[in-house]
Parts: sequence; structure tokens; C-alpha cells
Amino acid sequence: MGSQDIEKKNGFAPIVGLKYLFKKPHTVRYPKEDLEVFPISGNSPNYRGFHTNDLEKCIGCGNCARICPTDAVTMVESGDVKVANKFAKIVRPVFDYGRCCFCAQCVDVCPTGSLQMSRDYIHSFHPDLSVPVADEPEIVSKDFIWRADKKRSENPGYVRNESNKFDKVINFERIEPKKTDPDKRKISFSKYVQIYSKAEASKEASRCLGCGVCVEACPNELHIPEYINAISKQNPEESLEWIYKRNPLPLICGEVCTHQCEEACVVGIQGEPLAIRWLKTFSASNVDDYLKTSKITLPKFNGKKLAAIGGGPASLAFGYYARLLGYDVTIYEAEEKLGGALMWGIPVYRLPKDEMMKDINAILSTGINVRLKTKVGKDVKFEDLMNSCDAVFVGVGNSKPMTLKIKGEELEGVMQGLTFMHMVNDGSLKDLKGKKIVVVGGGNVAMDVARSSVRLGADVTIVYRRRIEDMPADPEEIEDAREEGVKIVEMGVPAEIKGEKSAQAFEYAVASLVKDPSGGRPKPVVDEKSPHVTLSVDYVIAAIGQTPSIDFIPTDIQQKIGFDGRFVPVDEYGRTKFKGLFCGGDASNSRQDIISAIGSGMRATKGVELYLAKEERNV
Amino acid sequence: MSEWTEIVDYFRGRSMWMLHYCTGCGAIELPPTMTSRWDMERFGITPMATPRQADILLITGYLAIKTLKRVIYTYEQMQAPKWVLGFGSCTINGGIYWDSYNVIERLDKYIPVDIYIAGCMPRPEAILDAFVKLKEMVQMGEAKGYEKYVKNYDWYKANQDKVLKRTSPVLKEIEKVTKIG
Amino acid sequence: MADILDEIKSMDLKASWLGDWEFEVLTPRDRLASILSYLKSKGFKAFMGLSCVDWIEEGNFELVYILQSYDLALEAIVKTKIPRQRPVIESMGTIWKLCEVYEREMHEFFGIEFTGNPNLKPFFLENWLDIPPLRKDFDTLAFSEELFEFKEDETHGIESPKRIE
Amino acid sequence: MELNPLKESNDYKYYELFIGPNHPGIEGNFSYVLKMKGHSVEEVTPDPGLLHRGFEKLMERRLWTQNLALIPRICVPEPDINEVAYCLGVEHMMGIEVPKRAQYIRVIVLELARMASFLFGMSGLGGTTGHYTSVQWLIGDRDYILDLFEWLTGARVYHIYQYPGGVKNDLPDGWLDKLSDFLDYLEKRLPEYDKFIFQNPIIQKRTVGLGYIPAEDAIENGLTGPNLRASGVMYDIRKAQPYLVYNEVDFEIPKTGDGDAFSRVLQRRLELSESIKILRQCIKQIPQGPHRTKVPNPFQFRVPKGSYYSKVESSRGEFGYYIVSDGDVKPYRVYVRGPSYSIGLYYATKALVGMRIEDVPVWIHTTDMCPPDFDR
Repeated sequence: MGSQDIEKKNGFAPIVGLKYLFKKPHTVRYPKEDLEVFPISGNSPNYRGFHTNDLEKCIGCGNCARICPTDAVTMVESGDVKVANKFAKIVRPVFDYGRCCFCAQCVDVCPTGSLQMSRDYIHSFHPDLSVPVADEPEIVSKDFIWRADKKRSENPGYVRNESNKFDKVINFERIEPKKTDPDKRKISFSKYVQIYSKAEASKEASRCLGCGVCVEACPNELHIPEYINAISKQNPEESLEWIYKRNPLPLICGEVCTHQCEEACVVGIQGEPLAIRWLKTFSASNVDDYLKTSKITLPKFNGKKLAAIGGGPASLAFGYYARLLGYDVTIYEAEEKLGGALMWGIPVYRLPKDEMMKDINAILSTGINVRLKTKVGKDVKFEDLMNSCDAVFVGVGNSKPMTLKIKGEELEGVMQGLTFMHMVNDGSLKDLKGKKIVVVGGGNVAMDVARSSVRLGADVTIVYRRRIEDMPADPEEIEDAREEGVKIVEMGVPAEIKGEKSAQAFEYAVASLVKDPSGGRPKPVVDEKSPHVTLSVDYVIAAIGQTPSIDFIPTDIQQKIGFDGRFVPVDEYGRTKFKGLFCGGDASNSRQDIISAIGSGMRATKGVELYLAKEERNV
Repeated sequence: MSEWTEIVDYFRGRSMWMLHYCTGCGAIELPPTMTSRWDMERFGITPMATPRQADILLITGYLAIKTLKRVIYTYEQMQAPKWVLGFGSCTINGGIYWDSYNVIERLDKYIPVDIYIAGCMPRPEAILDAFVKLKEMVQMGEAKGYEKYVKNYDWYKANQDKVLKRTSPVLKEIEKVTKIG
Repeated sequence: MADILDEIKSMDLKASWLGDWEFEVLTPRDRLASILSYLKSKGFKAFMGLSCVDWIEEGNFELVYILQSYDLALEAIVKTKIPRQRPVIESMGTIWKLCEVYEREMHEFFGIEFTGNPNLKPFFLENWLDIPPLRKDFDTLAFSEELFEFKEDETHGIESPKRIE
Repeated sequence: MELNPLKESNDYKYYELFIGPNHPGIEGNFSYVLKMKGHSVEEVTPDPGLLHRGFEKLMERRLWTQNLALIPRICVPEPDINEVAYCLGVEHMMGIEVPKRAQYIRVIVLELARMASFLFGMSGLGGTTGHYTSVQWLIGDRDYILDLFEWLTGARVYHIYQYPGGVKNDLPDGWLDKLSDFLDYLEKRLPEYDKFIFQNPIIQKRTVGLGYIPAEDAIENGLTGPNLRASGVMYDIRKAQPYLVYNEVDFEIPKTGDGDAFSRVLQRRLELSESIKILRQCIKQIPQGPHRTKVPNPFQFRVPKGSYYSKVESSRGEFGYYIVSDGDVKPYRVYVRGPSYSIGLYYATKALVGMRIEDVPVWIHTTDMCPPDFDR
């Protein structure tokens, strides 16, 4: 049709209009009737109206607030809600409908799926006539602000459904670092987990939502979102700078940290959490000079002297941060090498010694004195230290192992886990070919013992009191151990070790699990009916935990600080009840892992500073 | 006298003319509301081209500073009784343009608003709902924003002037640093 | 189609494809007028737009001329940089009269002077006394907070973790 | 902008008046100052900025994906075109491949938006020519398109449905049937539209021969889209530089070719038929498969360094996004080229001169300009 063939209208055309008299009206007579075009009456079934939020499912991560293009969402503390898990915060999103543009980006980014939109959209407000004009803007704007709750959830609108869950929509698969085959790795002590390549690291880092729930899970509150963001920008230097602010042992931590951050990671709610630990390893191993990269300038010594007892991560961290404040620190280590549990407790396939020394050397290069093979209490008197130094930090680990308390424990071939690991690490134990070993316990030490034994050629069985899923060891560790051929016996309660001079058989009872009414882990219960199983063994290794040993401290001081045999009570700055004595490391925190130890050392530095500043004022 | 006012208010509510002025994007939902699908003439509301014959001023969303001036002119030209409807998020607290250098934040600092509607933008149903509410308010004699404007003229004027009659740069410090070469 | 790019390259200018249907030409500012008229004579008759990018760190404004050829179905994007300190450039109103309108906008939003453009009066903004708003050093939120009297909490109520520093 | 008062010096011959912003004859919130002599226009000065929101600045402050909430608001009558243009640009710069199904859905959405925009624009013409039936009919029918959109995206006007890498949700069950029902309905309606709009003597008298734009003028002044094609330049981005799956569907560029106001409207009307044709093919050809490909999460959404000018044929002409990235999570600069810019702010100052005042609104509406897209 072109403009030239427009025909003229005929004169009867208006009459055609009469036919509309008999048609159904086009008008929707709202509010008397509603739209009837969708499967349900009213507006569309996926309408983006006011928000609904399942307050108990919500974990308060704040991603909705951060994605909001209009800044309409504020996280407000809500004491009246129950939290879903131990990492959940008690803040909940509050929406300002004087800002909201109903774009649903908050719904799309909600990791728990608790936030949804309803089909409700009508809300109007008129300010009261008596309100003074100057207050009116505030009053009006307040009326449009409310916390989203479940009130509207019977009328759901825009909801994230199956087809646009996180894993279908965003790059979501965890990138596992390459690992050597179990068959190959079980014959060698070399490291079997490969560090990410730059591309892998950047891809893995780009899964981070940046909410920072992990930060609160971390015992030392590392700047996790910041350093992951830097990796995502392919900038390991910047990343290390962030890490180094709160962790002077980045590579060690990357390799062996218990990574509670990953348990808290919100990405893990719908998929697998970020490999935060491996990312840290990546940035630490891609930087040669930590101090230079993190732009550390060392201050002059301020004349104060500090002593740190023990050469483990707590003392190293304490030494490093105290040095940054200008203190002159001396570390007293009983063994011939620094590192404590890292050196002797952790097998080299998890933490190669050269990687470890890289971290430690960086710390030492700041100018920290180290006195090796010096046992406090034997070579140096504790009282002398207290007198000669301005403050003393006790950063000793747990060296006193707990015993099985069963018959036959005194037999030859029955060993403690830590002793065993020490022997493996110092090279005194080289071959266990053909030997049968039973490891009792389910922690990381038990795994280390078992897997080291496998590498030495032994046939290993782990006996644990509860189920595999109750084991305190990292799931990855358990998985890797099983891949390497470690047998795991669940619900085995040790009963007796038999043998004449050396251990020959290990007997355990098969327990049944009884639910703990208070909600904790189920308890294994053994009674007369429980069947007993006997394994023939060459060695039995108990790895069921340790307690600290602070024998070098005089008993009166031990009593004064309230040491109960397992635990030294300290405040948030590592201060004990004895003036000038600070404590960190496994001796003073219940989590007993490396990052807690580092954290305790760092906080103790702050405590020392507060203490000395106070001293000065008093003088 | 008061009975007479009640009667007048009742009839006022039955016939309100809406000024045909699209100040912002919310105006796109007005044609459907005005025409056959939702047909707001059922409530006696119909568009009107000139401010002097209109009763309702719709602020359909954001107001750029330049438009604010026109809106104030228009509002002052309208004859009382007159009512203002704030449409959507932008009029309440800035909406999506909260950080824009050219869009005002809260409408009721500049002119009195009788009723606000949530939404970005409000659906025709929400608009009709607000109209019905406004109608009730007018009939009850509760919508007296125009009296407020007269009473608090100085306050409104001062707010208006702050935005419209600027004599010096708003961000003084920055201006010093980056003087155009 | 590729010929035009080779020809431009032979004129000692940097040019490259940005996509299937468009290429960019980087030119020094003194050759801008000649390259634009050359492209116009080659079929890029329609002037589609003028944009500006404020590269504050390198201290330049980058002017971007977008041209369209209906015969070749190609877009040419001509870019030139001028110093941020003295943002002055000749008006291209002699080639496309239409360009003067865009220049007026860029003058308003970036403060660029176009010599030869008779009409650089305020356009979109009224009574604007601050630095041009699209410059990178103009803080729109601060401006908005100051003029419209509100205070924005950009932490969204998310507390930063409590750390012992 | 202020008006100049009448002056004695020129014998009160000239006077100035505003057309807009508060004027039913102008599209949107925008105004021209007309200097008049008698009833003919002597000089036209556009006065934009009444809708200026500083989008280009706001976008620099927001994440790449946060901008998706902002972008549809640049041009109200056809938000989807903005979304698609921006997404196409971002996808090109990131090298994202969009699944076939998503591309088809995008074409469907774009064509529906074009139809909605045409119906809206035409109703405006009805308003300015005093032909109020067309307002009632066309806006009413446009609402059926909005219903389809609402079901698909969850909102009537601002759909926020596109996302880099595809579309946010798959088509709901039964949506395509509903779409084809609507197309049947519209096809039945179209002859009626033709009768009462194009064969209507009033509209013919008001538009035929008005505001003639020769082809060279149209090119020289940067006109695009139906306005350009009505002048006889058969250039359509969908054909010349096919994006999405426009090369897989069969459609034609209708030729009207007079360049007057009537042919501009007719051009749109005929392109509406082509849209229906495209939609019918899409319904038939749309493949199964994913509607979205995976992209980084919004907080880590980084676009590689570079720049790109992406464009989409909208119902008004070429909508272009010049996007500059410095590799960060926020765009460095986004420049929006609105299709009405050249015609509304520049060409109108030439074309309206000499026109009678009552023709000015008609001319404005036949060019279908949309002030928000140049005000931004």
C-alpha cells in the first residue's frame, strides 16, 4: 500500500461503528473487577511488587543492599529474628519505596533465595493536615520505608525459579586446583595440590559476591573480599598487600588453614563455596618479596624489649606485629627449627618446608631475634625473662597428648600422633613397608598420621568413635585420605590393645549412636551387647587431641592466671591475669588452628601496646 | 456554612479535572488510564489542557530542576481548590535518580502534595486507587494542600529558591581545585 | 569494505575494526577536519553523534565523532584527544551544521570550547554554576546532597567487621 | 528560557510563544520557543533539559549490571530497545555468545516494543489532529501488548528483562499462543485502522504534503529510522547490519518514499505489518534451549578495556550506545545516542520555519520524537 492508493471512504462507514455496541466491553472496571488476562486474576503471576523476605532463612549478608541501584535497601538490626546458622547475621533488609525501582536485582542476587517479590503493589499515603510542613518530607518518606517480611508471601510474584538459579545464570562452578592422582601421590611426600594458574585464580575469584560474611567467620578477620577482588582483577600484589595486613604467614595459611571462611561463604548455600584458601596460596606464591609488595616500612626500635616463648605461628605473628610497632622481640624456641606445630606436626606433602621457610624468613628479615634450642624453664628461667623484658608472650602449642586410657597402652608400638609426626618430619622414621597401623581419632592430626603412614608404605585403618560426617577433620582431607587407600572404621570405640611386649592386636567395640537431646553431635554408646572386633596391628597411633604444657611457668603464676590444665584464660587482647604476661596460640584458644594462633599473636601485640602505654602513664 | 462546604466538597470530588502535563516518565501510564482500557472518566476525572481549568496536578515521577520551575509556575497558575498527586518513588525520596545532579529529591519541599503513590511506575490500578482515595479525601475535606501552601508560602519559597535561584556554585571546594584552564 | 581502512592507514593514521560493521580512526586534532571531510566524501555522509570521554588520569578529553555510511553500511568512529587543561578545538559545523548542536551539548557537559561555533549557550541545564557535570571530577552525589539537602548512607547499614587493628 | 516581550521597534509584527512543555501538542516534557509572524513560524528554538536526569553520569557510578535498571528509563515508550542495545554492546566487548533462543526472544521483545511504540505514537497524532477515536483505540490495543510484556517480564513498562548473556526468564507456558492470538487480533484490527486513520480525510488533509523532507536533507541532518526511510533512503539496521537473528527471518522494508508527514506515518504503519510478519516467523522458528548463558556475578562483572558503539533499530531510528570500559566493575563512560536528537534539536529548527502554527504539533508527532531520549 502506498500513499497513492488510499481509497475514499464511503458514506455508510459510520454505521459500521454500531457493531461495537454488541461487543464485550474493553474497559476493565477497576476496582469493581480485576484484569482477567493472566492465569490468575489481577496482575501478572510474576509481577514485581513489594518485597517479601523469609526472615529466618535470610542470613543478613547484605548483597541485596549492595546491588540495589537506587540505594533503597538498608540493613537494619533486627533482634526479633531467629538466625538460620551460626554465621548468619541479625541484620535484615529494610526497603525504601521512595527509592525502589522494582528491578528485582536484589531478588536475583539473594544467595539464600529468601528474598522474593509479591504481587502487591498498592500503597498510597497522604500526610496529615496538622503536620508542620518542615517535618512533612521526613514523615512521608518514613511511611514508605518498611522491613520486608513474610506477610506478602501468600501472594508471590517475581520469584527466582529453577531456570535462573545461581548455577544456571552466573559462573558458579568451583574451580578445583589440579591434584596428582591418588596412586601417584601415595608413594611420595611431594606436594600434590597444584597452585592455581593466573587464569584459574581469576576465574575462581570472580565467583565472589563480596559480602564479607566470611570475614566474621575468620578468627583473625582477614580482608577476604578485598584480597579476592584483587585476584579477580589479576593483581596478586594488591591481594597480598591486603592479606599481609592481618596475616604474616600467607602461604602457610593458604596451604593448611582450616578455612572456616569457606563454611560461611554464601556462595556455598547454592553451590560450592569459594576456594578462599587456595586463592590465598595463589597470591602468596605469586609474590616474591612480601615486605616490599605490602609496602612495609620498619620503624626504629623504641627501646622496649619483648620475649615470645615458643616458635610457632602465634609467636611469629606476635613478633612480626610487635616489630612493626618498634619493639625488640626475641623468640625462644626449644627445638632446632622455628615453626612449632607447622614444622613438626604437618606433613610435607601438605606444607613443603621451603614454602614454610619463605613466610618465616620474611618475618625474620624484619629484625627479630631468635634463640633456638633454648627451652624456657631449663636453659632460661621464666622469672628472668619476666624481669628482663617489658612483656612476655607465651605462644606455645599443645604438646602434651591425651591418652587413650585403655589397657595395653604402655606396650611398644603404641604411639602418640604428634610424636609420630615428629619422627616422620625429622626423618627418624623412614619406612613402614608392610606394617599394619591403626590410627585412633578423626581430626586433622589423625589424617596426617594416616596419610603419612600410607606414604611410608603401611596399611592404615582409622578407627573413629562417630560417623565419618562427624569427623572434625576437613572433608577434603578425609576424601583425599580415602582416595589414597586409608580404611576408615566408623563408630569404633577402642577397647584394648593386646600383645606381649609390643602391640599385636587392637580390639574395638562397635558403638551405637544416641542422639544428643541438646542438639550436639550424637554420642557413641557402648554396652555389653556391643560386638567387639579385633584387628591385628604393628602400631597403634593415638591422635585424639593434646593439651598445652606450660610447665616452665612457676606453679603460683599458673594458678594466678587460672590455668586448668587445658586452657589459659585470656581477654580479647591476649592479656592474662598476671601483669605483663600475655598468652596466645593453642594454649589460649579453643579452636586451636593456625589462623587463630596468628590472630591471638596479633591481638596480643595490641594488648602489649595498651599495657605498656598504661605503664608509662603510671610512671 | 459548614454544611454548605460539605455539599460543595461532595460535588468537587465528583468532577476533578487533571492537568495534562507529563513531567516525567510516569506519564506513560496515564494514556491507558485515561482511555478505554481503564477509563478514569468513570470517576469524573478527565484531562485538561490548561492549568487554570484544572484541579489536579500530577507530578508523574522525577522533576528535573528545569521542570520544577515550570511546575511551580503551573501550580501557582491553577486555581484553588487544587490537588497534587505525587507519582511513584521519585517524588517520595528521589527514586532511582537519588544521586542525580539535576533531579530533585523530595517533592513536598517545593509544593504541597496531597497524596503519594508507591511504585516505579505505578500501574493504572494504583493510579485509580489513588484517585478514588483522593476523591474521598476531597469529599471529606481532608485534601487541603493548597491552604498549606498559602500558609507556609515563605518556607516553600525558600526551598524553591535554594534550588532555582543559585548564585554561587554548589560544590565550592571542588571548584577551586579544578578551574577550567 | 576493507579498502577504506587501508586507505586511512596509508594516510599514516591508526585505524582498526571494533566490530563487524564499525571501525575506529585515531587522529591528531589538527587532522580531524581533513579526515572528517575525507570520510564524508567517501560516503560517510550521516553524522550520528559526538561524544566525549574524560580521561582524567592522562589529562585528556577524547572527542568521539560517529559517522555512518548508508551505502557501505559501515560506521566510522573518529577519535581525537585534546588536553584537559586547555580544552579547545575547532568546530566541525562547517562539515555538518548538525554537529554544532552536539558541540553545544559537549560544551555544556564537559566545558570544551569549540572555536567557530556561534551558539554555545546553556542547553540542557539552567543556571549551572558548578564545573561541567560530566567531568570525572564532578561528584554528582555530593552535589545532590548539598543542593537537595539529604545525607546518604552509602554503607547501606552493613557494618564493617569489628576488627582489633 | 524566557520569552522576549513584544517590541514596538518591529511594529509588533513578531511575537514569541512556547509550545510545550505543558501543552498537549508536544510529545513529552519538552518545549520549542516559536517566533511567530502572524500564524507562520519564523524561528524555532528548542529548549530541552526538562527531562535531563544525567544518565550518563549516573551510569558511571553504578555497576555494569546495576545500569540495567537505569537504562530502560532513558526512553519511556520503548525501554526494551535501550536494554538490548546496551546488552549487545556489553556482550560484544566481553565476547559473550548469546544462546539462539535468547536471541529469538529478544527479537520478539523488540518487535513487540516497536509495535507498542507505533501505537503510542499514532495515538499522539490522533490527539493533535482532533481524531480522538484513534487515541482510545490505539492506546487500548497497546495495552494488550503491555499485558504480554507483563506476563513475560513482571512489569508493564520497565521490563528490565534483558541481561548480558540472554534474557532473565524463559517464556512462560502458553505465552507464545497468547502472542499469536494477539497477532490475529491485531491483523483483524489493522484494516480498521487503515480505514479510520489513513483514509480519514481530516488526517489526510492535515498530513499529506506537510513537512516534506528530501532524501539528501534527511541524510545530511542525521535522520534515522522510519523518518529516513519515508524520505526514500531504504536503510534499516536490521537489514544492513543484521544483529540478533534478523538475518534468519524474512521481512521487507516498505517503501513509501514521499518524505511528507503522511508518508512518515504510513511508513510506520507498514512496518507494523512487517513486525507482525517477523513475530509470526519467530513463533515458528524459536528453538528450544537455554535462555541465558553464564556470566560473572554482578559484583565481579568486569568488561575488558575498550570501546564499542552498539546500535539497535528502534521505532524512531537508530538508538546507539557508545560504551567505554577501563576494565573495571563500572563503565567508564556510556554515551547514549537518542534517535530523536538530530530531528528534535536540530532539524526541527529548519523544518518548522514557514509552517503554520497548527501544523507544528502534527509535524512533531509524525516524526515521532521522544524527548527523554535526547534529554537523557
